[in-house]
Amino acid sequence: MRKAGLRWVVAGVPALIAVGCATFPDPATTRQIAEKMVSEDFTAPTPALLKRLEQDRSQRICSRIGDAKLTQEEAAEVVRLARASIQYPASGKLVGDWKAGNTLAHDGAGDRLQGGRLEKRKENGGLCQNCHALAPGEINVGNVGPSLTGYGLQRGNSEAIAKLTYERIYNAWAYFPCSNMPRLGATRHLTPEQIAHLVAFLIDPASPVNKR
Amino acid sequence: MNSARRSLFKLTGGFFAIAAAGAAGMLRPVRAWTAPWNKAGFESKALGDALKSLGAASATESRDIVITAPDIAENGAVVPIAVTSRIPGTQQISIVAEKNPFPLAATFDIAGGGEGYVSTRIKMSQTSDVWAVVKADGKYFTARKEVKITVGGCG
Amino acid sequence: MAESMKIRATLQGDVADVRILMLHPMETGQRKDAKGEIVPLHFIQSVVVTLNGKTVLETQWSQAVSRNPFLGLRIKGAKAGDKIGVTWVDNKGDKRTDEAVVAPAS
Amino acid sequence: MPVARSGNVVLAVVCVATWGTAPAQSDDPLAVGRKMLAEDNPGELWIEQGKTLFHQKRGPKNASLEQCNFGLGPGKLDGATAQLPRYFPDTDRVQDLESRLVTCMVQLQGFNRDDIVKRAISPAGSNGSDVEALALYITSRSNGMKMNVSLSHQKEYDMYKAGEYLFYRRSGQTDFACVQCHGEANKRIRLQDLVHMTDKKGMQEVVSTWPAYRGGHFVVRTMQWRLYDCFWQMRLPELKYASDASIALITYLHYQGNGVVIKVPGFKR
Repeated sequence: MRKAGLRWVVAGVPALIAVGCATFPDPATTRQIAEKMVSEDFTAPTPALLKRLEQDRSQRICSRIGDAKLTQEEAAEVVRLARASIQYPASGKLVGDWKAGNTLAHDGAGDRLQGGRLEKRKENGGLCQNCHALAPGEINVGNVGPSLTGYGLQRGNSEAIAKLTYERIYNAWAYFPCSNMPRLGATRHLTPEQIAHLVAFLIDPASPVNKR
Repeated sequence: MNSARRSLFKLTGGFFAIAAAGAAGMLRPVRAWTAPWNKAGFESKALGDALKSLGAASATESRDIVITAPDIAENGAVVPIAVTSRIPGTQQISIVAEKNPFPLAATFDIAGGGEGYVSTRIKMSQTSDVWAVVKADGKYFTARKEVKITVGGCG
Repeated sequence: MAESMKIRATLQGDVADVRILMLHPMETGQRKDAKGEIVPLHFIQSVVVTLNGKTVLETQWSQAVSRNPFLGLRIKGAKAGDKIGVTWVDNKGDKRTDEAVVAPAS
Repeated sequence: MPVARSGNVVLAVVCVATWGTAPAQSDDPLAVGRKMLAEDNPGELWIEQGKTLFHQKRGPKNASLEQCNFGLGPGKLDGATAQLPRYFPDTDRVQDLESRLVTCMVQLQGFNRDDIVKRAISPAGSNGSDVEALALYITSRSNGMKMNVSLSHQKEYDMYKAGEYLFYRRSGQTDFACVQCHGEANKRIRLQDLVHMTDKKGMQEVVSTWPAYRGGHFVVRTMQWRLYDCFWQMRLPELKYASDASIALITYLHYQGNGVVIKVPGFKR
């Protein structure tokens, strides 16, 4: 690791000389510099909201620079933490109301911070439409995630599928460690009841997602 | 920019207080010009009335009118529309967004030297047919094209 | 406050391709400002375009024309150096005139 | 690690089973509109304003910005943006265009930094801020020139690496870092194309088109706004205007974009 002292000397003298000894900092130094920025360069109305920037263990493991791959051990730990995080609705019902789920899936708002204020919302939107194709023929849908059109048609609506679907939404990393899919339940973006509505939206034969 | 996003919905959603505003005397016909501002047309709420106000109630469809516009507009607040009329003697082009609460958006009177071409940008509240109404040698012709409207952004 | 109008006129054969950008809120009478108050209806009702002082296009607009409006047109029989004049008037009676010269084909 | 492996298999199946129904990327139904809007860009209306603001004597010190040094010498604007961010000995900081602009408005014109920063990103319905117009004018003086950010000073190397680190740093309730949305080609949030920023061409597309006219906002927005807005959308705390974190990300972006010809204002839906 480069001596901090040297850097400050370098900083003072003309770049010409700096060229000679300046170089990319090592990962530890980079992390130290960048984390200092994270702690100083963002604002939020409350300390609790500022904590959103703090990474949990899984987020640290999943923040991989470039195409650095997960080791088997790391992936196993992410999966273990994810499985442990999953909670089910108090009612025990994993399949809610597909109509409520439909609304949720098309709602991309909630919980954003602007002008020193937290976006006021009774509950957060599900964000699904931003990244997934949903009902057949819908235009205004994203493609960051795989299409969910016909999700139930392909898988049916058995209890096993309902449970799998619930868990994938609650914490996708239990199945796809470090995937781009937010851990919507584990991070408390959605409540277990909201997720049950989304499960219904995906597997209920009456849901627009499963219209042919 | 939350409010900016909201204003986008407002713009594309309801920007049509014109009838009320007109009653409130906020609209002044522009007398400076030869043609008076078509108050009746701009305040009509239905395609048929808008066409009537232009005198185009019995217009015929024409393949010599080309509407250049996106199949899907990313932003209903800024929908680019260009109209080219190859009909000889084209003297007026109007742009009408059928499903807008007040369909008639703009009328262009073309005088000596002006070609049968205009291009502008309009607000559209929802997916709708856009009509081009062309007046040539006193006769009226129309063409239409559907423009799908989606509200952009993740919010 | 940005420039209130930008006119580009370029010759293509004997046709002048004219492109006009205007700074105007084109308020719909529906938008609420930061304080939640309705911004009154305010939009350009008419634009007149002239070639060497002779009217070639006269528009009537509603508030459905987008904010910071664009107007494109083509004028037959124009020559490099010809004067293009653009005047708009809005529903409050505000008026603005700008001029540009037709540039030779680039 | 059997669970995750079987999980990955499931994912593969999902993709194979469903990619077919994803909207085609070819013959983009949005293309016509984008072209028409970009051809006549209202953003151009702000260039003159920025020029006027640059030469006007303003602020408590009643001075213009003509002595402002963006790295090529006082008042030298041609190509200035193309070599930013860079290290400035007088502030002993790496600065991007906007943070340097703020420095000059404070030092030369005597404006209060907090006031400028508070107004830098203009509110909805306004005709834009001074900083937005100035940033556009100054960047327009690099139009036609190639992005050419160099890393020579140690703090420039540090900023680049910190920016890269932040680009991949996941946090918050969406578990997002920049790369979650900008790491692959032909991706969209709803209908909005996401620039592929782990690809040089994609990165160049970004850094050569800001400041840009934002169709939905009817004003010119800057790169500082672009980054702020991403963090807003990620549900993360608000990125401080002209902060080191923002400059680190911009250093990373611009250096990757080196070689691209600058063309502003861009037009963004």
